[in-house]
Formats: sequence, C-alpha cells, structure tokens
Amino acid sequence: MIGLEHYLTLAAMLFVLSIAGIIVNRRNLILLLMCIELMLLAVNFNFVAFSRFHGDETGQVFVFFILTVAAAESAIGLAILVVLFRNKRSIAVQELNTLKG
Amino acid sequence: MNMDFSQHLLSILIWLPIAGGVLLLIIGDDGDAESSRAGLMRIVALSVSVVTVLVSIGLYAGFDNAATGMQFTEKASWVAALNVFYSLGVDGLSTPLILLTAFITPLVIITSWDTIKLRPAQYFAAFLILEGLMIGVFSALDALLFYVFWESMLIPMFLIIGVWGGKRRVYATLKFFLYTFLGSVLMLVAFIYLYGQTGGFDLFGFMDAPLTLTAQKFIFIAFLLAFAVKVPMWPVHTWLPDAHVEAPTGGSVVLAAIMLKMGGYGFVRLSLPIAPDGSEYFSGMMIALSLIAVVYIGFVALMQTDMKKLIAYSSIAHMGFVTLGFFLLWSFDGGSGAALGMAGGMVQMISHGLISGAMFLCVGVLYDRVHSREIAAYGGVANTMPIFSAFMVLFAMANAGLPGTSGFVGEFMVIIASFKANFWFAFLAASTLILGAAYTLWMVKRVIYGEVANDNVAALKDLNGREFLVLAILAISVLIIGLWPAPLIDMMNVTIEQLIEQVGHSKL
Amino acid sequence: MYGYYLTIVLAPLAAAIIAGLAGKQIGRAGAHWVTIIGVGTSCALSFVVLKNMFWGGAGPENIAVYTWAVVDGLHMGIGFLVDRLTALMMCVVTFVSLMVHVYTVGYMREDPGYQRFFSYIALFTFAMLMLVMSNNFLQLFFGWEAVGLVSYLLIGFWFKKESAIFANLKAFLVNRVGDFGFILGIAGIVTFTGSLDYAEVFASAEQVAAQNIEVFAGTPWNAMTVICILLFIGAMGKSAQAPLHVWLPDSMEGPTPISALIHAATMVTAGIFMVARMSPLFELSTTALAVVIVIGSITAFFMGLLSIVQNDIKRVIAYSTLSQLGYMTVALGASAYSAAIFHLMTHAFFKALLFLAAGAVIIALHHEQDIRKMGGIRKYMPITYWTALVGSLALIGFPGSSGFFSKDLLIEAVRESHWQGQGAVYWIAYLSVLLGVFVTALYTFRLFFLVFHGKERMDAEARAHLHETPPVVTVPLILLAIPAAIIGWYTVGPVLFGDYFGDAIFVSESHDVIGRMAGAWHGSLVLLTHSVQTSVFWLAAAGVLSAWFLYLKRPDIPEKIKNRVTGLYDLLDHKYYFDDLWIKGFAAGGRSIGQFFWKKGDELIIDGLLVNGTARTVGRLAGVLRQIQTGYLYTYAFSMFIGLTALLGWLVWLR
Amino acid sequence: MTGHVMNLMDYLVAAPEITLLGLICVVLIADLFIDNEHRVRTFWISMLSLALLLAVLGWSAPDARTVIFSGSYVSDPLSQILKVAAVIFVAITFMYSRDYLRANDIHKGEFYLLGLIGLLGMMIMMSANSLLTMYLGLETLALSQYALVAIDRNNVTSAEAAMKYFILGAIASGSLLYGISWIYGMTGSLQFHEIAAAVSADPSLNDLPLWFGLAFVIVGIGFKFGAVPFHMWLPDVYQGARTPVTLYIATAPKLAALALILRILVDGLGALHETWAAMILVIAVLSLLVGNFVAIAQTNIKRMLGYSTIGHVGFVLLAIFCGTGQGNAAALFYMLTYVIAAAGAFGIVILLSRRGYDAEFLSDFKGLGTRSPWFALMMMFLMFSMAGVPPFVGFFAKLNVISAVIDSGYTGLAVLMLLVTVIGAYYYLRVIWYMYFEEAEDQAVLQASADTKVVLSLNSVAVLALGIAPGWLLALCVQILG
Amino acid sequence: MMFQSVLFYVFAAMMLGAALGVVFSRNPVHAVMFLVLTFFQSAVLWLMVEVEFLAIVLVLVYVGAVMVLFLFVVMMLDVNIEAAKRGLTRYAPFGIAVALVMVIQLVQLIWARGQGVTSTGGFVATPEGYSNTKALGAVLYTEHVYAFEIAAVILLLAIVAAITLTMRKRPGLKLQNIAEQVAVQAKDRIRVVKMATEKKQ
Repeated sequence: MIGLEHYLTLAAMLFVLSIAGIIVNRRNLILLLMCIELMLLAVNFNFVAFSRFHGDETGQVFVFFILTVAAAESAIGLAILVVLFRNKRSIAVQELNTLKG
Repeated sequence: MNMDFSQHLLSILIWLPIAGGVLLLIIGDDGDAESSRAGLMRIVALSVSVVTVLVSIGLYAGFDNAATGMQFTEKASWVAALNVFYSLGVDGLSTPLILLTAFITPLVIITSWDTIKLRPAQYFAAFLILEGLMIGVFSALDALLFYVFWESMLIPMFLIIGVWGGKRRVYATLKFFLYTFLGSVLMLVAFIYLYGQTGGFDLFGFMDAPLTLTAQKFIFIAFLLAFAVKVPMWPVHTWLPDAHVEAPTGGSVVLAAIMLKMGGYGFVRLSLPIAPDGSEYFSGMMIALSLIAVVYIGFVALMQTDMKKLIAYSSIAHMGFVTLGFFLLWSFDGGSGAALGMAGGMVQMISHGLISGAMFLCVGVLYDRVHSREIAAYGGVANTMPIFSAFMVLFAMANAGLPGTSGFVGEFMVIIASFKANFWFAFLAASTLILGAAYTLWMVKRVIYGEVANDNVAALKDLNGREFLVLAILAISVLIIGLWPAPLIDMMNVTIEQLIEQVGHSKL
Repeated sequence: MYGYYLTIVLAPLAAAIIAGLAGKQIGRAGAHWVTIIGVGTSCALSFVVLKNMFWGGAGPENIAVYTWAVVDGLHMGIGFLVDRLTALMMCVVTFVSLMVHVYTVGYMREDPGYQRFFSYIALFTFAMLMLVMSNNFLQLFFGWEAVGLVSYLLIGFWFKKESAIFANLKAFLVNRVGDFGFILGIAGIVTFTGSLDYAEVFASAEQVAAQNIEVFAGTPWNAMTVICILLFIGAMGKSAQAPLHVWLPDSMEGPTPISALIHAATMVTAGIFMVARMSPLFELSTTALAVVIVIGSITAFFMGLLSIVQNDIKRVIAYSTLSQLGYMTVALGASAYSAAIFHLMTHAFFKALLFLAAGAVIIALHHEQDIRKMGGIRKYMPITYWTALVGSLALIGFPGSSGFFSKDLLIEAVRESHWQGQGAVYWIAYLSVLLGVFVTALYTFRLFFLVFHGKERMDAEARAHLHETPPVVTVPLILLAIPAAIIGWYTVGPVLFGDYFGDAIFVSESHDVIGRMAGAWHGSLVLLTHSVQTSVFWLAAAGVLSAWFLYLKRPDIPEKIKNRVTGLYDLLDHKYYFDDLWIKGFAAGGRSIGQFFWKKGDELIIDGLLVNGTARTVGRLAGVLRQIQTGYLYTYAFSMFIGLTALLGWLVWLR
Repeated sequence: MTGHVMNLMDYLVAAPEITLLGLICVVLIADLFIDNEHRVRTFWISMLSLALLLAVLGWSAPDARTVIFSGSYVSDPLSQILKVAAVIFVAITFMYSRDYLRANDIHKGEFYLLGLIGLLGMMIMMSANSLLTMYLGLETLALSQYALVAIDRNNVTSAEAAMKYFILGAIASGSLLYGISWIYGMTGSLQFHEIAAAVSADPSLNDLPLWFGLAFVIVGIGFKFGAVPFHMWLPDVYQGARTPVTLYIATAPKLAALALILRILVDGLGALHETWAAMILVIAVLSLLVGNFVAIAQTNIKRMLGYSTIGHVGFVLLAIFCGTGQGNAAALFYMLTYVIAAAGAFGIVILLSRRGYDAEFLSDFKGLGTRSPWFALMMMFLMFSMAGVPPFVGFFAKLNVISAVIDSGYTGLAVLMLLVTVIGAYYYLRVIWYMYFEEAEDQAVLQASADTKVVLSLNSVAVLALGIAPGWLLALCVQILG
Repeated sequence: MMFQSVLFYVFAAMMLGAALGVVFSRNPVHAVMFLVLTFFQSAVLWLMVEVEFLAIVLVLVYVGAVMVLFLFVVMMLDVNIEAAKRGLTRYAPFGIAVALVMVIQLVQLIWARGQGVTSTGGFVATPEGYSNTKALGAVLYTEHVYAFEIAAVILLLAIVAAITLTMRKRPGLKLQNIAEQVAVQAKDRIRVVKMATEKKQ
C-alpha cells in the first residue's frame, strides 16, 4: 500500500539530494539553480502528499503558488547569472570568491 | 524673579554646563585658536563654569549638615514604561564631591586657556559636558539615571584623550573606554536584577530590598567590577597610567580629580547599602586589595620615569586608602572606627582630587614648555622657575601626606581606623608614609633640584598669571583643608553615621 | 596668657610668610628684620612665660585653640599645653633660633636665596614651637612633620649641589621611616584610649597598660609596650638614633646656621622631648624603656667613635651630636627624663655654639670644610677660637661648664638606675656612657687642635684672606658662649633636683633615679669640687691628652694606626656600613621590588597577559573566525546545512 | 469568516497594500516617459507615493485586530507600526540614495520601482496571517532585493553578491517551504491562529514531526535575519551591493523579518516555545559571538556594519527567545531603533562617497572630525548608539532586551551579552577613532543636497533624542506586544 | 494495489535516478535533460495520487517554460563544456556525509518516530465526480484571491527585474529616440569647420 510515508520519504530523499548537489558542485552555477528546482520539487511532493492525506486542497494551492514563484525566481536567477557572466566571463562557483573574510 | 531656584539647584548644576557645552559646539570654532571667535568661546566656557561654581556655592550654603536623608531632592517621571525617574538629591557624601567637581572645572578651563590650539571649542565643550554629567552621577538617586550619567561620561573623556592626547593616545583611550565600559556593564546587570526584585530603579528601593546572601554576593561583585575599575583598584588599574600619560593636562586633572572618585562614591552609595552582607563577606578581600594597592603600587610608582605615570600610580596608591577606609567597617571587634575610616576615605577623595589635580597641572606646566614628561628630560627647574618649584614642592609634600596639607587628613584617619581594626592593616597602610614620600620626593629631586640639566630647562619661563592663579587657588585649598578640615568633615558626619547604621543592619 | 602663646607661635609664622611671599618686595634687609623681630618677639615672650612659670608660680595651662575635626567621637583639636617642660623648650628654641637668625645675617650675606632662607628658619621656629607647645598628638605630629619639612628644605637649600639634594631626600625618607612608627604609635593610642589629647591619654595610661595586643596572632603583647616602642621609633628618626641616624651627618650639606639650629640644638632633640613628654606612658613599660636605653647606648658610644675618623669639620660635630643625642636617650631610658632634658638644654647651647664657630671658620676659609686643610687659625680668629674652646670644654664636660653638670649627672643617673636589676642592659648602658666620655674628649679636641692649633695647612690664597668674622657672626657666638659656659651652674639644682618639672614629667616610684640622687645633691659647688674624684673627669682628661698627643705632638701616629688596623678603620670610615645598608640595601631593594612589580607584575602579567592578552586573543579569534567566510558559495551553503543538521540532530537524538 | 463571498468593505482594511500596488503601477508607467536627465522625477513621484501611502496607512489604522481575505490578511497594531516604520525607512533610503545613484550613473527608475515592490512584499509579510501569504510576501521582498543587489549591471562584485544572495536565499526559502509543508501536514492548516488552535486542541501534535517543520522554518527565519550559521550571505551582500542597496537591505526588511518571526513563532507556534527557544538561543548566541568578533577584523565599513548587524540580530533573537511579552516588545523596540541607527550609518557612508568613489573603507573616515565636524558628530552618535552607550537610544534597546532576559531568569546569558557588547564597542570606537584621532587623507568636500543633509541629521539626532526620551516609543512597543 | 505499488517504485526510482543525474552529470545540458526527466516522473507520481491539475501544470509550466529557459541560458552562455566540467568541491565528502545524516534523520522521523501521526498511511479517497481542477479553481479565486494577487505582483516583479538586469544597449545597436529626432535642428546636423590655409613647407 503506497501511502503518505512513501511520498514523504521520496520528498525527503529529493530534498537531501538537492542539498548534496549544492554542496558538492564547484564548477557550474546553473547546476545550483537546478538543484534549487529539485528542492522545490521535494517541497511540492510534501505538499501534494499532505494535501491528499488531509483531503484538503489548500496544499495543492500552495504548490500552485510555489510553481509560480519558482518560475519567477528562475527568471530572476538566470538574469543575475547572465549579468554575472557578462561581467566575469565565468559561471564557475569556485571563482565566485572576491567577497570574503 | 520669585522662582525658587533651590528647588532645581541640582538640575541647574547638571544642565547648565551641559547647555554651555552644547552652545559651544554649536558656535564651533573657525579652526584658528587665536581668532576672536576662539576668544569668545573661552570666555563663554569660563563664564559657564564660573556660574556653575557660584550655583554650587548656593548648594553649599543651603546644605544642612545636621539633616538626615537627601536634600535638594527633585523627582519627575522619565521612562514610565520602565519605572525610571529623573530623581536627584544630595547628602553629605555627594555634596563635597559635587563641590569639588564644580570647583575643578573652571581651573581646568583656565589652564587650557591658550595651550589648546586644536579645536578649542570642542575641547571646552567636552569639559563642560563632562562636568554636568559628573555632577549628574553624584546627584542621581535613580539607578538608571545614575548609570546613564555614569556611562555618558565616558564619551567626552574618550574624545578628550583621543583627540587632544599624546602619541599613544589611541591605545590609551581605547583601553580606558573598554576597561571602564566592561566594568560598568556588569553593574547594569545588577541594576536590572534589582529592578526585577523591586519593580523600579529607585536607589532607596534597592537599599530596602531584601536580598539573599548569594544575591548580595553577586551584586557586590558586579558593582565591584564597575567601581574597582574606576577607582582603580589593583589589579584592574592598568588603564589609568596609560590614560593619564596620554591625556592632555586638563583631561588628566579631571580624570584624577573627579572621575576616580566615582568609584569610591559608587562603593558608598551603592555597594555598601544595597549589599551590606555581600560587602561584609568580601570586606576582607577588599581590604587586601586596598593594601596591595598602597604597597605594591607604591613600589611601582617609585620606578616610573614618566612624571604623569608616576602621579597616576600615586593616585592608585592613594585611592587604596579610600577603599581601605570604606571596607574597614566590619573589621572592628568591639570599639568603633567605622565612621573614622569612612570619613577618612571621603576626605581622602576630596583631598586627592585637589592634590593630584594640582600635580598634573604642574606637570602640564612643564610639558607645555618642554613637551616632555620624562623625568630625565628635566633637572634643576628650580633655577629657572622658582615660583613654580615652590608650588611643585608644596603639592609634592601634600601628595606625600604632610600634615597641614589635605593629603594628611584622610590618610591619618584611615590609618587610625585601620589600627583599630588590625595592627597589620595599619602597618601596611602606614608604609605610604615612606613610599609616598619616596616616589614623590625622588621625582622632585630629579626634576626640580640640581643644576640646570639642559638647554630646555635653561630656557624655561616661570609661571604666567593664569598658571599662577590656578596653582595658587589649589594650594590655598589644599592648605585650608589640611589645617581645618572640620567644615568638610562636618558636612559628612551625619550621613556617614546614617550609612553605617544602615549597613549595620543585615538584609538577611 | 592665651594671647602670649598665640603670639609666640604666630609671630614667626607671620614673619616666615612675609619673608617668603613678599621677599622680593621687602628686600634682603626687610627679610632679616621681619624675621628677627618675629622670632625675637617669640623669644622675649617665651622668657616671660618661663619667668611666670618659674618665679611667678604659674601653673600649667592646657588651652584649646580650635577644633580641627570631630569624627566618630574622636576629637581632633589644636591647642597648647604649656607647662614648665614646654616653657623651657620654648626658651631654648626661640633663643637659639634668634641667635641663628642674627648669625645668618652675616653668614648668608652673599647668598641669592637670602629671603628664602630667613623665611625657612622662621617657619622652622613656628613648627618647632607648634611641636613643643602641643597639647595633643595630632598637633605634635603636625609639628613633627613640619620641622622635618623645613629641615628638608634647608638641607637642600643649595639645591644645585647634588650632594645637598641627595642628603635632603635621604633625611626626609629616613625621618619618614621613623614617622611610620610614630603614626602607628599614635594610632595605637587612639585605639586604646579613644583620644588624642595628652591629658586624656595620660589619664587612661594605666588602663592601656593593662591591655594586650596581638600583633602576631597567639602572642599577646602589652599594649603600652607596643605603643611606646612605636612612638620611640618616631623619636629614633627625628633624634637620629641608630640605625636611623644615617641622615644626620649628611644633613650637614645644608648651610651651617641650619646645622646649628636644626641639626644640633632643636629639631633633633624633638625625639628626646617627645619621650620626656610621654613619660607617663613610657614609665608603664619597662620593655620599652629597655629598648630606649639600649638604642641610646649604642648611639652614644659608636657614633662617637665615628667622629674620630671624620675630616669634615661639620661632620665631626654632627657625629658628636649623634653621640650626645644618644646620651640623652640613655637618660630617657634610665627614666632620668629631667636629666635628659637638662642635657638637651645645655647641649643646645654649646652645640649650637660649636656649629656657629665652625661656620665662622668655614666662611673665613671660603667654604672650606676639610680640617686637614686648616690649622693654626687661633691667631687669625681669636673670638672664634675662644668661643669654640668654651663650646668644646662644655662638650667634654669640663668641670664647671654647662656640659659638665648635665653630662656628669646624666652618667650618674644611669649608674644609679641599675637598670631595673637587669645586668646586661645596665652594663651596656653604663659602659657606653662612660667610655663615651673618653671618646667625646678625644674627637672634640682632635677637631679643636687640628683647626686652631698646629701647622697652617691651608693654601696661601686662603690664608691671605683669613681674618675674624664680622660682629653679626661673633656676637651670637659670644651670646651663646655665655650660657654654654655658665648656665649649668645656675640651673642644675632647680631643674634636676628642685622638682622644676613638677607634673610635666612623670616618673614612677620605682624608677625615680633622680629622686634617689637628690639625696646626695648638695649644690653645684660640691659637685664641682668632687668632680676630680670621678672617673668621668679622668676619662675626659685622658681623651684631651690623647688628642693632644696624637694630633699635635705626633701627627704621624694616627696614620700608622690607620694602616695597622685597616679593618677597624674601614669599618669606621664606612660608618659601620649603615649607609650601605640603607642605600644599597633598602633603597636599592625597594627600587628593584618596584621594578619587578612594574615590569613583571603590571606590564607583563596584568597588562601584557590579561589586558592586552585578552585583546590579542579577541583579535586572533576574530582573524580565525573570519577565515570561515571563505567566499565560496558551497561553504556558505554547507554552513547552513550544518546548522540545519545540528538542529535536526538535536531534535531527533537529544531531545 | 465569510470565506467565499467577497466583501469589498473588508478590503478597505487592505487599503495600504492596494494603494501601494496602484502607485507601483503609476511609477512603472510614469518612469517610461521620463528620460535619463530627468530621472529625479521618478524619485519625486516615488516619494509622493510613499507620502500618500503613509496617509493611507494613517487613515486605515485599525482599531483592533482585523482579519480579512479568508484569514490570509491581518491588520493589527503590530502590522501598523511596522508598516509605518517600513514606509519611512524606504523613503529615507530613497532620499539618501538619490544623489549617489545620480553621481554613479545608475540612476534608474527601476531602483525605486523595485524598492517599492520590495516594500509591498514587506507589508504583505507584516500583515500575513497565513504561511502562504507570508511566503509570498517573503518572495516578493526577496526577489526584488536580489534584483536590486544586481542593479549595477557593470559591477562585478554586485553581480557576485547578487548571485550568492540569490542561491542562498533560494535554499533558505526552500528550507522554509519544506518546514511549512510539515507544519501544514501536521496541523492541516496554514493560518497562524488555526495552527495555534490545532496545537492547543491536540497537544500530542507538539511532537517530533512538528518540531521538524519548526527546525526547517527556523533556517528560513535565521537566513532572513542573518543569524549564524545562516548569515554567510550577509557580509558579502552588504559589501558587494552598491551602498544605497545595502542601505535598503539593512533597514526596512529587518522589520519584515521581525514580523516573520513574531507571526510564525509567536502567533502560530507559540505553544512550541520550549522547543524553538532552545534553537533560537543557540543561533542567537552564535550570532552575537560571531558578529561581534569578526566585525573587529574588518576594514570595509559596509562589511563591518554587516557583521555588526549579525551581532544586533543576536540581541533581537535573544529578546524573542524569552518568549515573554516583555521580550517581544524589547525585540520590537530594538529592531526599530537599530534600524534608525543603521539607516543613519549607511546614510553617512553614502554621504562620504562621490562619483566613482565609494567611501567604504574605514580609513575613508579618517579625519572626518575636521573635514566635516557636524557629520562626524552625527556618525559618532550613531556609533555610540550601536555600541549601546547611553544616553543614546541603543542603550535603552539593549537595556530592554537584557532586562527581559534577566526577568526570564537567564542572568548568565545577560552577562555574556554585555561582555560581547563590550567587545563590540571596540569596532564602533574604531570608527570614531578614525574620524577624530587620525589625520584626514582626503580633503574632498562632502557633496550632498541640503534636503539629504537635513534628513540625515535628523536621523542621527533621533538616536540621541530617543535616548533622552525613550519613554513613548517604549510604551508603544509594550502596548503592542507586552 | 500491488500494481500501483510497483508502478510507484518504478517511477520513484527513475525519478531519483534522474535527480542523481542532475546532481552528478558532467554536462550542463545533460543535467537539464535529467531535470526534465525528473519533472516528468514527478508528474506521473502526482497523477497516481489524483493531483491531475498540478501534474499537468508541472509539465506545461516547468518543462515547457522554465526548463526551456534553463536550456536557453545554458546554450546562450555557451560555457565551454570542457571547462565547465563538474568538479567536486573539497567539501564533497562532508556534503555527502551531511546529506546522509539528514537522510537518516528524515527517515527516522517519517518511519520510526512518526508512527503516531502517519499510521493511517493512506490518502483520503476522493468522492464520486470529484474534479481536481474544479476544486482548485473554486478556492483559488475566492479563498486565495489575496495570494493570487500577490503571485501576480511577483510575476510583474520578475518581468521588471529580468528586463532591468539583462536588457542593455549595446554600442552598435541603433535605437530611435523619437523626441530627439523630432527636435533636431539643422545646425545640429552640420558642423562648419574653418580651416587655416595650408602653408607650403
């Protein structure tokens, strides 16, 4: 019987995977953005599962808005990425370290 | 005018100089110490401080020696949400210190008349504001008000040392600020704790609050750090020599003459009455620290090569007498001496205010001419500056506690009281007779006496009128208190008895 | 009489203030006139007081002047206690002071600090009078320190001289060591009697003697003993008793009138006076008296010995002063207070005389003080010669001179005391004073012969200008020579045996040496006639003869002796190494303690380790923490996740 | 709740947000018709909008707590005071920024536009009554901030800062969302009062799964505040962004963050106080330590102020940690007064800058005491206020917090807070030291319009005035939250 | 039931595999593709719990718009694939450790400590004739109208921000400025230059 636990576990694994991806990656900023998408996906899984568990649409509405925001966020994130690339000619995470200390 | 000024005498004493200081800041200077604008500022500064002295004479005249409790009280709500009041009042402990403060400030202004070339308006403003804040500390009856004055005071002093100080001024002033700040914040903790216990910041409420011994111990320690740093007591004294050395003359004078007294004042105003049992518990330690200050610092002072540093160390040693006198309270088995010690400590504070102030002024006089504070840079000053030398020797003698000068009065009382407590207390305390004379007079020997040591000394000019005036006023005060301290002591007697009575009642 | 007393005290003070503050305005003559008039007034009035006491039968007076302060029930006042002891001291002080004032007019004629000098000595007179006239310990201490201050100022009067300013610092500090004890003694008195007033303190003396104080826990000491010893430490400082004597010889760096006034006649006797004044206390502690007498004996004999090897004319007299002060102290210890005071008085005259005479020689030789460069001055300076002879004879106790009466009876009193049955103390004291007579005679006449007789060893330049000094110098010499010669004859009877002091000095029944001697007293003449039978006389004579033989007849012998017993000579030459003890021992020790506390305690541990150490630690910590902010995104994210994991871990596993 | 029926009268409560949205559109459109030379007109339009908004805020002030939009929106005194303050600070930010932007050729209408949208986001957060609205408000604010940080497109550090801010912000909001999903899952609701009701109705809910959600939510909150260890973005962004943007980020959004924490933790999850207090305690103490220590090692004043912010955040969090009305009121007072000081401090940093030159190093303050005695004095006020020295208001802010902490029985913690304050005093003093005790290296005259100078002076004097008369504000905070 | 479970595990495994691919693929383009795959699998999984509308939206909006945008940017930036090859940070081991710890924590929460809450396990059965889209639509514009408006603002914000950040005037780009063109005058067009007469060397 597939139930809430399964979905939650799946979400948890996605979430952790995205975290691992963020920490592990040092070459490419775009990958970070993708990992964030994964993280949001994990959240959405949670909401979907809980929504169905409670039989309450609010969770799904939340997912709806998360998707909207995520789209906006991606747009802005990519815009910043473009700005960065134009200035720096690189999107390597490890070269993003002039601000520190 | 039928407004009754006496109702607001303390407020006037506090706010008049502050207002004067703000006025000076607003007028500002045009960067030229010789301009007529600069002259105007000096006159404003002096007038304000002199008017303050006149007002303080009103305080002296109106003060009733025989009355118990606070006089000239004022009370108004300040921060209602925290139950904080603008509450002022004076008694026999604070009045002499207020008078001292009012008295010293014009002298400082006169001394700095034309020796300060850099931003004189701000310099004088800092002193006037400082004066008001210091008077505020001595007259606040609300703990938070007290604390606000206490801490605010650091700001002008920080700037005085930092802007107008010597070469290592930054180190010195930061050390001064952080050291005293560190000490004070713990006092704030104690205040807030007491606030929690009493629901207000009223000092009398604090005094009446029942407290357990543990609470009292912690409160005492919290207060101790604040006041011990200010006094300063060994081993938290090291900021003082640095601050003194680097401060401009006026700064040193105010620091030594008044700011150090705040620590002593704090002990009698707060530590003893609020945490009597805690004080009793720690009195042994306090006596030990005081005696270490007298002996240890006496030896350290001996070896100083910088005049200001020497006087600074001597201040620490002398302030040891103050704390010694205050904390002898519990050391008497039968027989009394508590009031003697307490009064001795108080007189020592006033007297040290005058003497150390005068000593720093003397060094300032030399420094203005030669720009060195090193003892080794001088020698045979008496040849070229006979009048100055006479003053210097007089103040040195007063510093060494010669009878007939104010320096003797407090030491004498404290030594007697400590003998009553324990022979060895007196033994160690009395060592100041030797050490005090040794470090002071050795310096005098090397600076004042001897053949003219170098061209700088040969070129010295004797005191000018202003310097003479200031030193003469101080010399007369030192002698008057030394020859007839009764008026000063009578002012405190009732309050001291009351305090001892109060401290005698355990809060447990 | 209140007005008199005030005038006596204030006239010199006023003079001092005028001469000191307005010296320039009133000029040199103005300065000496105003002070001489001031001190003269005091002197005259003092004699009136004495006359009233002695002949007028006036009783002692105890007058409060003003209340200095009242704290804790302790009344601290300023007031006068004038009794016969005081009156005598007042006269001695003002008279010698007056003489010195007059003498100074000549002696300091060319000094640029003329007015200052007069101001100082007038101030000294004031201070000394405050001391002797005090009716309480506070004022006593005030006077005590004030004379010390003036002494300090005067020793360092020629402040350009390195040796002078060294000496004045030394004098002040050594005196402070004494004062250290003194103030503790006063504190002890307040502790046990609750008063500073003599009358009240003396009234409760018995009660104090019944109490104990545990200075060291577990060993109770008699309170009176402790107090008296502490007070006596004060006296040791001021009256230059070993080992606190080291300042006095050095104090000769001051101008000679000062040596006469302060360091011979008056200030140094303050300690003697004080102990006599405190007789009601000292009498109650045999232990304290034993200390007094032993210290006195040591000083009397050993300081005399030092005088023999000195070559500075003033130092010779200074060591002699030390020795004579030792005599007085011995008398005090023997409870013969009146003998001590009597010797104090006669000594004041003849020692002042000797100093002034020495001063006359010094100015005549243009400030040459080395006796090896003198000799044969007799014919150039007859008045000085004769007055010096009077002084010298008085010093050695030549029969008939004032010194004879005081010293002879003093020694007699010591012998009579049998010192409370304690053999050791007795023999120390008695032998010291007895042998001291020989020593005194030896050094006194060594000096006398070397200066006034024998070969003229000064250089030609000095000899050419050598002549008798002007009257302002010689008149005081003569005026002092008269009492030095004759005053003993007239006063010994009444002062010692006529119960002159009455209640002013208290001697307990069992100690009353003078009282016992009074039985054998048959007047001055009898004493004089019997003098040749005493060992004292013969010892003195032997001393004079030895001096004559060694320094006039065979001047080569001292040299040989010196080379023969180099060890002893070195010991004497280095003054028993006391100076080294103080300067290289205590002073240097104090300085190294100071250096240690400063450099190691303050700078290294407190400031270096604790204060700046904390600052450094904070700074370093800041630097390290700052490294965490690497600038890399993955570090930042990592940090967030670490935080998250920690929170979760706490929830899952710990909570 | 009427729920499905629209009630227009209800919406009047939301008039400020509605007005602001309308005005944003006005600014957006108006800006299209303004060319670069006259860009200042956009500024004036924005300022007018803010003034109008302030008026609307005053007019629509609720008498009591009002909840509309099916429980999504709440209007209460807390939201009111925070909104008013936020509007004022945004206005101040625009005021200080104008000349700088113009001088540095980044004077774009979008600065004001994004600033206003951010303000809208803040206001949404302040009035949020459900996790959904809170999240959306948060994103509105965050996204406009990301864009603002990168607004100087030709500046590589700005871009770097924006990228870091963006990535970390996205992670934080992901975490927050994950936490929200758990809270939703456990309580079945998104509205704060319903969550609170659910937890109190079923105490067994106060258990691990809900705490789990709480932990993730705290990561989000911690990030927004810049609390350690979620603070890493803050110094980089403060330093990397152009100073007006830093000023923007450092002021008003802090108030929104306060709303975030108060609404979620206090209103929603107040029953879990025991659990979240422990977590807040840890991050608060860490913030206090790291913020104050690392600030000492800084040479860039923007960065230093960034770390100092972290330290101050520690104080605010410790006030909230107490979980008492007194503590919350203290947090509100602290945040309000801190933001005043921060606005002034960055304002002076902006004032010192000029074309092509950012006065962002501490050494740029050397000799300010002679170059401009007045503004040096102002900066001194601000620094002393931040250091918590009386008679400046920062002292009372700290006093309140410490008082709350001690009243909750954590005296040791209070001592620690004060000790750290002393350490912190060092770097504030260093600014004063540079201004007054050092010689100027640079004699350039300060360029700023008179109106900016006046506002800046008022801003700085306010820390003194509030320090001398803190009573009314304190009473207000206590009345709102106490 | 069994069949559903099997399907769930298959899709879940594929999704996780695709997600791993996103995290660890060497080529950004591949990563994007893996992400697309992840989203598809998710949509399927959502469909399995009858969340049809969101599943559709996920595919349409995410895959159709956002992922294309990603791909577009990856292409546009034309990052050198060789240089952009992924490298692991020195935190990688720690990162993985943290991730593992977190997995343990979450699993422990969900399966062990979470028993009491999730014991019911299954989802609420939907009533007959239930339309997921309709249900969502019913609340979206009523109960959540405020959130909806805010979402609109966010989208506006995204537009403004994206344009502000990326639209730029390139030097070579010729744009019209109507106001300027209309206001132009002859003297602005022609500049008369006076030249000195040339002199012979």
